[in-house]
Amino acid sequence: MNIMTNPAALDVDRIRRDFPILTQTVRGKKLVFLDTAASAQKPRAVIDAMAVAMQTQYANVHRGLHWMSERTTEAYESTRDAVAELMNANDRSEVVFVRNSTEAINLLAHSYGRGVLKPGQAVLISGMEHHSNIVPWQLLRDAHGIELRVAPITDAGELDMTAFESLLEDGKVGLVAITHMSNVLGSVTPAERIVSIAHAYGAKVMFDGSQAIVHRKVDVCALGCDFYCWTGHKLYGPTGIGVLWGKRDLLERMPPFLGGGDMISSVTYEQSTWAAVPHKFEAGTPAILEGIGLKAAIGYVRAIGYDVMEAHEASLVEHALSRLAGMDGIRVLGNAQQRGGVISFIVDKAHAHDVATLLDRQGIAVRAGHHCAEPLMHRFNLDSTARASFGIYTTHAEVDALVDGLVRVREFFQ
Amino acid sequence: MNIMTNPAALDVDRIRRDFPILTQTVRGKKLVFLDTAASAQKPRAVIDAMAVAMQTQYANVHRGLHWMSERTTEAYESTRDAVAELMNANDRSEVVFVRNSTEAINLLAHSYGRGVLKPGQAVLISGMEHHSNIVPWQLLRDAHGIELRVAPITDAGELDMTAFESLLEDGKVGLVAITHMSNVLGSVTPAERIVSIAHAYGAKVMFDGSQAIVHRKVDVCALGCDFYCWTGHKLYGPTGIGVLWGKRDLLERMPPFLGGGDMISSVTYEQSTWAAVPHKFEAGTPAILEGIGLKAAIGYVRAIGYDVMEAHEASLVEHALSRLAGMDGIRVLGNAQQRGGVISFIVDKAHAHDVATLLDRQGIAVRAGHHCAEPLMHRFNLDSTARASFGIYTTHAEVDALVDGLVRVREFFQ
Amino acid sequence: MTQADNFADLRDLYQEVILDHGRRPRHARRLESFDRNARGDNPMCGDRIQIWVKMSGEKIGNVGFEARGCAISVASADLLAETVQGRNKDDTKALFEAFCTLARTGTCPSCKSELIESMKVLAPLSGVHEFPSRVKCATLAWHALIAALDGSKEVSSE
Amino acid sequence: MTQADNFADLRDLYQEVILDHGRRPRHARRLESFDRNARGDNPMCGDRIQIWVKMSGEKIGNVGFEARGCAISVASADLLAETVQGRNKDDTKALFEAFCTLARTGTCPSCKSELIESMKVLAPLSGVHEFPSRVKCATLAWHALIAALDGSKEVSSE
Ligand SMILES: Cc1ncc(COP(=O)(O)O)c(C=O)c1O
Ligand SMILES: Cc1ncc(COP(=O)(O)O)c(C=O)c1O
Repeated sequence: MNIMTNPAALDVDRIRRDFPILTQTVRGKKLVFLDTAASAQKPRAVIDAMAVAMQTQYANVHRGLHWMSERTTEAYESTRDAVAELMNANDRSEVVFVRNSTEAINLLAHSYGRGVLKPGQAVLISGMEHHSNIVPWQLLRDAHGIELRVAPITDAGELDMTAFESLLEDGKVGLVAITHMSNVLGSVTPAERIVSIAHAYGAKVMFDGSQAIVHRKVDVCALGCDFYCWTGHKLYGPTGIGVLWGKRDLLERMPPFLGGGDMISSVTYEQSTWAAVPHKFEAGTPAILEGIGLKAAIGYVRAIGYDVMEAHEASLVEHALSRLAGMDGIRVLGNAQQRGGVISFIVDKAHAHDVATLLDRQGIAVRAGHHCAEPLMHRFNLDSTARASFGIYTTHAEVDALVDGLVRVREFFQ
Repeated sequence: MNIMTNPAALDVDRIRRDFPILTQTVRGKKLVFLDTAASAQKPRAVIDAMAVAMQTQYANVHRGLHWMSERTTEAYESTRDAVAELMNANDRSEVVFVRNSTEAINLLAHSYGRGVLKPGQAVLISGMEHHSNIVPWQLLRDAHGIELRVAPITDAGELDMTAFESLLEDGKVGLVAITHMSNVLGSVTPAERIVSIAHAYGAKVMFDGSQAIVHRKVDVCALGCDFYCWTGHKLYGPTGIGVLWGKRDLLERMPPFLGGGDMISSVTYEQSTWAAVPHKFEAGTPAILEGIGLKAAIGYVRAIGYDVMEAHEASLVEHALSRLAGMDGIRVLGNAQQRGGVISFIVDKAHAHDVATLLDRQGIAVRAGHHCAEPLMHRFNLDSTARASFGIYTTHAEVDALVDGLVRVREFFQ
Repeated sequence: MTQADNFADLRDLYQEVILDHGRRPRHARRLESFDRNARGDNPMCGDRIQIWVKMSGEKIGNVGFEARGCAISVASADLLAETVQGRNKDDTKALFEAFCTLARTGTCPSCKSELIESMKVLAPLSGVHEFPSRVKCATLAWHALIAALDGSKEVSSE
Repeated sequence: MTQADNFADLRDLYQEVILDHGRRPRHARRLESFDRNARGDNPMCGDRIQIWVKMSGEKIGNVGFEARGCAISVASADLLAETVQGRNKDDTKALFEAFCTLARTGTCPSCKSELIESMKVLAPLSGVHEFPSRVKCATLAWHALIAALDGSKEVSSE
């Protein structure tokens, strides 16, 4: 099913009807939800899939020989196929389910970092990472003697490719772990170039696609990367489930991370052996209901189509940037060539928290703070920004509401 | 609300109406779900709580300054209070949310095991642990030089307390990690005695309460233990959320496990500092919807009351054991004095898998296999058993259906 | 339930021939002399099989096995032993593929004609396709056999 | 929206006195000479405050602060400086408790009578109780002050 024929013309009204929460009011005002980058709202398809599973078809998976367990296993495991298809992975066994992007990166830092990288090697991140793609590598550095390098970004909020390459030149970098799209600046990084440069210097590449996969078609074969992670709740799916995709041979070389049920082949007290990938990395009862919900989310997104979503967001971003540019005392952070539906800004004389609260008072939900990216804030000599972020249900009228709200904030703080 | 006044007389019919799935048919037969120990079915209260959150009140938690985020944070964080109350914890900050018991134990093995225990110390488990409480300690042993000791169990399926104590005598055991109720034998371990002996030898105690908390009131203050973990999906809650409770001073001494958003106090490339407990251990976007569902599950269970649930299950177990005892060619594994609603058995001339399949053909869901407890199987010279397990919605008639089903299995395999 | 119970509802999976081979396998023995052997494990349920193969030239001469597992896995190993004798490696792999299709789907529409006779012998196992978790029981021995022919020592069916 | 807009809907939290103290804090300076100091961090939002206290005997003589944060946190720090002068440690703690109650609930019904005057000064901040995530902004300076009086150097409000 393809809802639209003209990719530029997403029928937003129709989409909005799929999201029951959007009819809510907040503090007596119509909800204008511009915090989708933090977590997206859920379409009825996702809500129903989870509820129906609990109502009609649920049991623990993988080990049951009975009907309920077999059917639930099929439903849960079919999400793996849906993810593999979504990302154009070669093999469903390359899809590891985790709780969220944060766990995916920690898994990698533990298993690849401690199990494959050797002390003296380095991990290279960028200057616009989310804490989730900084702290696990710091913990690795401190525990395992892996150097942590940071590729700087330009004032425009783009990766400095010359500096990036020079940090790879000594051949010590074993892994590049870098965002595919900044959750603060909206900048989309040049993924293919990053991969080809990194590979030329012998480094593997992991992308943090937490934001990117919400806005762009991700094709891991075309990107040529080695690992790619994302988090279900930002792609209109439930909380509690995320994805680490990895090339099969790499996953096979990695030791397990968490131990327990489902990830073993055999257990004796002396020694245990591990299940094949991906199960080796999935210890314990998985997020079954969340897997079922995630499949519905993927189906929903694919039915709309990435081309349509991307065009819709591009037009929202263009509209927002041009309206904000016309405003006195508002400064947008970064102006990358390639960007998705996330805009950070600061307001003269008004702290970001006050901006967010005053907007909230008008029913407009934006985020304010360091957005789990303190080092990036420091890079711009800031402590915090306000951030508006868009989803498939965001309208141009909501962007206008934001601008109107900001006019009032400016006036309020003179 | 207390539904019953007479604890022995749970109104099962009324309870069953709360679980929509129980009206399903399987292979044309009425569903008889006796696999609750693997994962419990979900009452409407849980299904609705999650759906309503997604429909009316959802956003990412902890960082939002807007209404939706604040209300969702309140809802999610109030689950921590509900858990603290359920377990009689001193302080809500002692409740750490994890994905499941497996992650709880891995967290402990990483953070307490690598961060507090010293090479040369030992961890003591029992001979009836789930793989989730074996493998993480093996990984710790192999990576960190911690000895792994196993306290044997008796033929009756009880912990051998003499042997247990003697394994503590040299004072090397830093942590006892032991089940509070076996998922295979149903045996409930003597938790208070375990704690007092272990503490006398200077060892801390963690209970794996994955099964116990479904069947018994757990009071961590009364038990006197140091850590206690369980998993939401077995307590009629959603998948994707579990609990590690720990004494505050111990949690504070432990280094973080996963790094990322939400668990930090401040981040610079050189050094990051950690949030206070419990957030130090909760990296990334948590299982928000699952937390909301878990609170509903806790509310549901408490409204019925543990005394009522325990009495109901005791009467089911008594009925089942006495009927099975009357059957030729059926042997029940273990006969602990203290036991919950889990019964493992083997059938003469019929492999457990065949038993499960033949029962399934009659609509009866039991589990068959090693139940993630291979070493325990070996202890009894078995590879697998069939297992029937009971919940609040299980009826005496379902136990009879199981017995009738087994009569047919016996005949079928002569 | 009574003796008159004809178990019709249970027979879709457990046909008489399976019960018979499961109970009294003809080939359940370690071969004294053999050319190939392998072990197969199904970690999810604990089933385990060891298989020994005596070649006669390029062809399979004789097969023996020891199995720890359910009626399906034992019967399947036994029927395997009956159907692979006299086949070379390629023939055996073709039969293996056909059998896997049968076990997964209940039929094997595109079976090569030279397999038809053997497939008739294996047909009683087709009922497993309705029980996805039991498909591995039926195919474990086959995986072990192929591993033995390929010179691997162990195989894990997951 | 127009100049005529009277912002009534926004004034429940940002009363004029808060905007004024937020914009032009009277006590926002590092004290040259001081007896106690501490730093307060709100890691969730990045707010940070440093506070210096000059004692006069057992009582607070003078308070200065440097804040990086929102209007609420700056105004709150400034109003703190105005209300704690002349109080000893116990009095200050009592006022702190009363203020926390006010910030969390919007009122402080059981306030001791000797606090009433100070609480009137602090009352404009009572609106934060409707914005739970902003309560910490209002209390951060107070946590830092108490830490300073107790001799701790750092406090993190979470
Ligand atoms: C005793 C026991 N421990 C641990 C677990 C693991 O629970 P989970 O799979 O939810 O992590 C289970 C259930 O599978 C169990 O019964
Ligand atoms: C770029 C980026 N990376 C990582 C994350 C972490 O995602 P999660 O909190 O779901 O683990 C986020 C979102 O918070 C993000 O935007």
